[in-house]
Amino acid sequence: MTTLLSFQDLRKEYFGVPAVRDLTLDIRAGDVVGVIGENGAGKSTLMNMVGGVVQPTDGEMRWQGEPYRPRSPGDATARGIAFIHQELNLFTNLTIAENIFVDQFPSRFGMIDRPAMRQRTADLLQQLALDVSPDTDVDSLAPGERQLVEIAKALHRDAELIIFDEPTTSLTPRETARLFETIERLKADGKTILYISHILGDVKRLSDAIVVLRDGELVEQGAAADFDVPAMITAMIGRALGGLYPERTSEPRDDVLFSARGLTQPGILEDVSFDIRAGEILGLFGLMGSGRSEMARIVFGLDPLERGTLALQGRPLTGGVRQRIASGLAFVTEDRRAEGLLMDAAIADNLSLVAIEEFGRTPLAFLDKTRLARRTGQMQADMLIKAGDIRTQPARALSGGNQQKVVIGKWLMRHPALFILDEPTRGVDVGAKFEIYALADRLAAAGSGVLFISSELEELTGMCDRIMVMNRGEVMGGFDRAAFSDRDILAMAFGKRVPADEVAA
Amino acid sequence: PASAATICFAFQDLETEFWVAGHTAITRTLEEAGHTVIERNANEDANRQLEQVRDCIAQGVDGIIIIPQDGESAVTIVNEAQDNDVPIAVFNRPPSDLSKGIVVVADNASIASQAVDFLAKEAIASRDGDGKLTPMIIVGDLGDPNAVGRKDGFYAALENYPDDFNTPIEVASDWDAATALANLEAAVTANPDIDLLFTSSDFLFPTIRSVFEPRGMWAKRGEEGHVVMGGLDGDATACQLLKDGYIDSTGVQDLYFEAEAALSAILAAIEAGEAQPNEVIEDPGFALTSANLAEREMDMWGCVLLSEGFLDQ
Amino acid sequence: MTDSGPRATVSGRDEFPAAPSVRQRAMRLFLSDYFVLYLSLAYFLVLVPFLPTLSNPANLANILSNMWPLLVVAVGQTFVLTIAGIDLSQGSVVGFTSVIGAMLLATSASPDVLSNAPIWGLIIDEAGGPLANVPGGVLVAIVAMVAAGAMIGAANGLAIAHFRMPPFMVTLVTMIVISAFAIFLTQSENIRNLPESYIQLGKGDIVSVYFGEQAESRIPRRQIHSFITYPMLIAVSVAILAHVLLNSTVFGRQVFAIGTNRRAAEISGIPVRRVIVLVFTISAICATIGALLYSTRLEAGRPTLGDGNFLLDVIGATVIGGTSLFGGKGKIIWTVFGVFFFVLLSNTLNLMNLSSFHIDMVKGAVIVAAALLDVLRTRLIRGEAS
Amino acid sequence: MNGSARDRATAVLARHGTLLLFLLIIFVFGTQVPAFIGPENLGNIIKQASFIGIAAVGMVFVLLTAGIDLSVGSVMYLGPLIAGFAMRDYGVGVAGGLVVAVAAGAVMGSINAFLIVVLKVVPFIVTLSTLFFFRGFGAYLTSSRQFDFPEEIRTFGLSSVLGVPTPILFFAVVALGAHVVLSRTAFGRQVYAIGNDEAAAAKAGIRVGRVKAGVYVTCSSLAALAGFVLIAQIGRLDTGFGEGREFDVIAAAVLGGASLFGGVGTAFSAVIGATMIQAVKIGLVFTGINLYLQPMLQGLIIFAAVFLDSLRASRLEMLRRRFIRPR
Ligand SMILES: Nc1ncnc2c1ncn2[C@@H]1O[C@H](COP(=O)(O)OP(=O)(O)OP(=O)(O)O)[C@@H](O)[C@H]1O
Ligand SMILES: Nc1ncnc2c1ncn2[C@@H]1O[C@H](COP(=O)(O)OP(=O)(O)OP(=O)(O)O)[C@@H](O)[C@H]1O
Ligand SMILES: [Mg+2]
Ligand SMILES: [Mg+2]
Repeated sequence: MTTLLSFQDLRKEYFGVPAVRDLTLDIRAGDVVGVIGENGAGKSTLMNMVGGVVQPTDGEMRWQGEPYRPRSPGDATARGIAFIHQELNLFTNLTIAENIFVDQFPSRFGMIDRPAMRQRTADLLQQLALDVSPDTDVDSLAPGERQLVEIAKALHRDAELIIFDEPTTSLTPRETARLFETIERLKADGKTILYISHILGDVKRLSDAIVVLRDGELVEQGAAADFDVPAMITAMIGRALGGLYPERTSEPRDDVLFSARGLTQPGILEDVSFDIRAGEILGLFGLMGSGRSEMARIVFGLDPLERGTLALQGRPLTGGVRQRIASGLAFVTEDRRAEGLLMDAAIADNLSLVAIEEFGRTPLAFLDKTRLARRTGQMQADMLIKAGDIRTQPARALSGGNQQKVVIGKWLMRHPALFILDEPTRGVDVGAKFEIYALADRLAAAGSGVLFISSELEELTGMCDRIMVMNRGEVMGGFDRAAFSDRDILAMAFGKRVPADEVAA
Repeated sequence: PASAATICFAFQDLETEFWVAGHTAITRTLEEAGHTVIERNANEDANRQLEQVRDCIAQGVDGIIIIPQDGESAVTIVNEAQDNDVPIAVFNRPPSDLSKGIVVVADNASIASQAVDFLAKEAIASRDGDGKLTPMIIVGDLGDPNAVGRKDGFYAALENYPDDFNTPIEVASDWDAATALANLEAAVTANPDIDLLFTSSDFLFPTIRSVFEPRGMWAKRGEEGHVVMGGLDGDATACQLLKDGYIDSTGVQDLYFEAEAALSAILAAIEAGEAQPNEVIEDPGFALTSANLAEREMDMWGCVLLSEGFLDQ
Repeated sequence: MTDSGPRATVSGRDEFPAAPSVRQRAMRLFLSDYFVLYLSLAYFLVLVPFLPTLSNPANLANILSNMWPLLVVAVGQTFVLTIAGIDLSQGSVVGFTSVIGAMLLATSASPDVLSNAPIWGLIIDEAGGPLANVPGGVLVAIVAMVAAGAMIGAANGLAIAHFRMPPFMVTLVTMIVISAFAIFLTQSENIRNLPESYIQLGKGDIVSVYFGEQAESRIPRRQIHSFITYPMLIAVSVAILAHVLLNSTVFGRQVFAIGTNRRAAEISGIPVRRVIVLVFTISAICATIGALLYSTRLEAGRPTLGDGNFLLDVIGATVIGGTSLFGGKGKIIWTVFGVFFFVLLSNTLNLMNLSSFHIDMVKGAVIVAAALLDVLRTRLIRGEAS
Repeated sequence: MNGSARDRATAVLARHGTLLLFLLIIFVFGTQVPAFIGPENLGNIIKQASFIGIAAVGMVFVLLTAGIDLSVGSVMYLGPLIAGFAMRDYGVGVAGGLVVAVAAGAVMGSINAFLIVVLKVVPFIVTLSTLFFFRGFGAYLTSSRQFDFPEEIRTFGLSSVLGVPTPILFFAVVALGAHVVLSRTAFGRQVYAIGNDEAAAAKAGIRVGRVKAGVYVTCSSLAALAGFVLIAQIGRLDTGFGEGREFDVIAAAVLGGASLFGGVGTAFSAVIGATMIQAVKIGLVFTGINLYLQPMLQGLIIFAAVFLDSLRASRLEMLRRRFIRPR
């Protein structure tokens, strides 16, 4: 087979710090190439250079043998390269069809040819089994659906090379399966695919070849058949990882830390009750859109609650977000970019955001800047946040995993009693995942409670003391650690009720 | 003059014919006499004017002529100049304290009332039937004391005929043609039967014409539909309209007299080395009307400009 | 963020293997926070040979004295822009509070002028305002002005924070209503006859200098130059206070957080509404202090004080200093320099003796030129970095 | 099902709140002075709204990209002025004058666009400086004197076609044209995309610079057109014409629902906003309320509109939420 794309000593530096170092690599036409590496290894940066989003500092790329120097994403598109970015790149004020055609509308007499556009979009959506009208505003789509629109956009281009940068982070299992079928089909059509993911099992399953990056360098490459997951991990982090999950170091205590009773919000939640004990990690599983995040937001005081009561450490939880934070609640949202971080502010400012009032006696008092610097520096060390100077580097310039660590870190500054983690490991590398798990364990050991929301059943069974399952806004039941069974849990998530006596207290 | 002087000319604005004509008269006269003129336009901002006068003083000018934004800031500015031993003359808008500086006064209210008085008489004379007449006034920017003075003059004149006029209809213009157009059109739609119109400034006559013409209200004296109409300023357009018979009177400040008086007084003071000259020069003003047009035409600056071909540009 | 700035090529770097330290230092100057200050100074130095008056002490004193009131108002605007708001009502607050102060303090008033005004007989009459000759009256009046200003600001903030109304519209309405109300209160008139102690706040010298011969028996007033004045003290204190508030307090951090991402700030427990209300209140209070300085130096309470292009000067000076209209980026020193630039610009335009038919063109061109240099600087920073 | 009936009522209110308020305003003034709702006056309202309205349509383009154009007031002055010179000195006639005005506007827009897109100066500063520059250029051309147009321009300005006054006609054509451009052309949709996320637009391969340039050219062209159409009714251009209008124009667009932060708004936002403000102003003239009180009332009514709109927005947000189970 011929080489479609090759890199020769390709290098990219940000502020003098290399993100990709002198990388030399050939991509063969027709392959599915899995690209893996820790957070910040340079995967997205490499792809951004291919996609014309950033320009290399040095070195060169060749496309079908010709020198290739894209100055803009348009150049890449023109050559037949499609790019599904890690962070979604959709325009929420436009419709699905418009998003797909946004750089090149079909036109008739200068007007957009809407019927043609609609027809083509409907076809694409059907291929992806996304059952919505092409005229739906992207604004009203769920995250998973948005991801599929991005993919539809790439399909539409009929590109030679399609780059998927972590496409499955917000897909349901069914949507994921659909995506994999699509990739198989593209491959059968002779397309070349670069597939980046932290879900190593997926990478192994899909790829013909695997490329491993570490600190911007190519550390290993080879046929997918030559890799198994532990080998991939070793290549990525430079050492073997003892296991995917840390040992739990403590048992839940007997005292109930948090209790929810009869939470009801018409159209969203129906009679949801559960307890979390001190030192307990309670997993919350459900399919996308089952209402897990909605419940978390209600508990945190972000959304209204019509009926039901909440209590933390025996005291009722009332009031708004501020009051709940003061009572000991913490909430890592699933939408890092829009709700978790001040993207353009320095990392240290993000870290100190929640606890900022502790650094001045009153709002108008002087900030204790030395203590602030010490505490944020300490937090960077504790959380192993890979960054330059945290006082100047903006959160935007961090890799996804490190951004997530910043979000968690800012809450830790206040020693919360109940920690709600909504999809905390989404887009996070294995090493960092391990750290987040270990952190959940440490919190529990220290007597806090953790509500761990995830769509990855594996991590819940790996880490939790108990798993509760939601479906369509209701709690369907729960499982104690001893009774964990993937099959039963999934069945429940799809709506099978379990007799009440089997549900753990 | 024996020696050439540097004169700072600080005016508040250049937006209507009146101010442009005054500006031209003063700068040209000074330059022709060999003096240096330093111009400052405050764009209707009293604070900026104060800053500009201070800058002039710092520059070391020999004398200052200002057209102040209003009477109150004029007092402050006059003091500022006199404290720094620079002679100053105030042109056209009187300071609220007349005791300091060379002051050329024109009384907006009284000139307006002269012009409106003529209009009132005309309207009463041409009244058919004996119902009360409806007067209308286009008011200027309420933040501008000149506008308020003219409005006061209008009311003062009508007070003399309590039995002949209804409560006047006020139309806001903000000294802006587009606003005046919209508001006047609405006001005329709401009150189609007006008998007398007074505009606080002549520059609005073209706007009035646009509203009146389609309604058949733009007619010459004696023709069907003529509305008794007048304004204030005495500009070239008003002169033309007066001659053509579309309007009946306009209040006139004797611009050239004022400029002449201010100039000669300030130059005399500089010559004499007087740093704090104080003098009040009154411009009585008058109303140029259809009745006295023939004899007083050339006392009105607008007619002089008109005869020089101003409107042909 | 896309990396669109020009990158220094490798060969380009090699041409200056060890850049001379002078050049580096010049570069650092050019790239620092003080850029607009350097820009203004450079502008000053370029013009001095052509406009000798520019550097004369009287003119320098003028430049300074023109800076203070504008600075105070712009400091308030800086807070608002930093939370991604905008305050169009500052000008009307200036006019309104200047009337409040004057009607309380005037030592006498003329019925010819004010008898039509609704405040006549109610608050002010021939004998002046209620605080006319009361000891400590000036202080009470200032408190009243600040209270009035603060109320307007808080009302803006409440509407914006609690009902999520757009700041542009809310403050535009406030501008229309408050300025109309001020004009209504005096029926377009200005209130004069302010007490001397009040006027001192806007004009009074503390230290003056004289550069002439020592032997002169009578020193002409125009050769005595104000050096340290009350407005300077007031404005500098306000600026320092604001700087500390924005940079070194919890409140300041909260302001930046809201301006960067309101949603994330809310979820992180920042009291977003309270901070927004406070910020608009601060803005209005700054406008009130501006009113104090402006109206005392004009020696009258004027309902139209902050009219016209005033607002453009305030926002323009703040933005040219470097504060972003989109929030999250603002510094008080930037504003100080921005205001200095604007005042210097207007002063030099005065001294150039341009005809009034040319002045606006030159003004527009200079503003664009300054902004262009700023863009160049930003590009260089990026170039240096990559 | 009492709840859902109420929900439906709020839904209607939420979706059409601005329009309902508008009708309410008309109704209230109408009961005060019946002539207010006469066809002549309703026509006048739209005719007078066309001035700010046409420029506001252009402003919507700019606001959609999260830009701002403060120079419109000066463009309203300079555009017609240049057209006036062309008409007087080169005898290009009214139609020619109209073309010249719009072309002059386009040139001014290109100057803004060049500074913003190529030299990358922020729109606020660029248009602040061109605000001074364009007006200054006009003052230079005229020495601050008023400019009298040839007589025939008024025949055009006061004319009507099939009983519809020409200004309304222009307003309608501009609004419809802008609506078509914004909703049916690639350019229009890309304007929305840029306002939503400029960085993403660049990544998606949109030629961001070109689109933004187009937006500023459109805005200035329409501002010049607005000025020309108004001046055509008066026949004379005063030096202060258009001064301070930038705020009116932006306010009209924002009141109609355009956001200063980009991505939100339609051509009809400008129409509704401009007409509503004009209706209030004229209503106050009709009721003959004391001139000192008029601006205050006007402000309060606009406040009410903005307030209702914010309630509407939050209601809409509630209604737009997806529910995961039947209620
Ligand atoms: N715009 C930027 N400015 C500065 N540094 C950046 C920028 N973008 C990325 N980096 C840095 O480059 C390095 C590589 O980042 P990149 O996003 O390529 O990692 P990644 O492999 O995609 O990680 P992840 O799996 O978390 O997405 C990181 O250290 C990151 O901090
Ligand atoms: N796949 C989907 N289909 C339909 N609606 C969805 C889907 N995903 C999310 N939503 C909707 O989007 C919003 C966010 O969903 P929410 O986060 O509450 O669900 P979740 O159970 O937490 O799932 P997720 O894993 O997406 O967070 C809700 O209004 C939900 O109804
Ligand atoms: Mg990445
Ligand atoms: Mg969720």
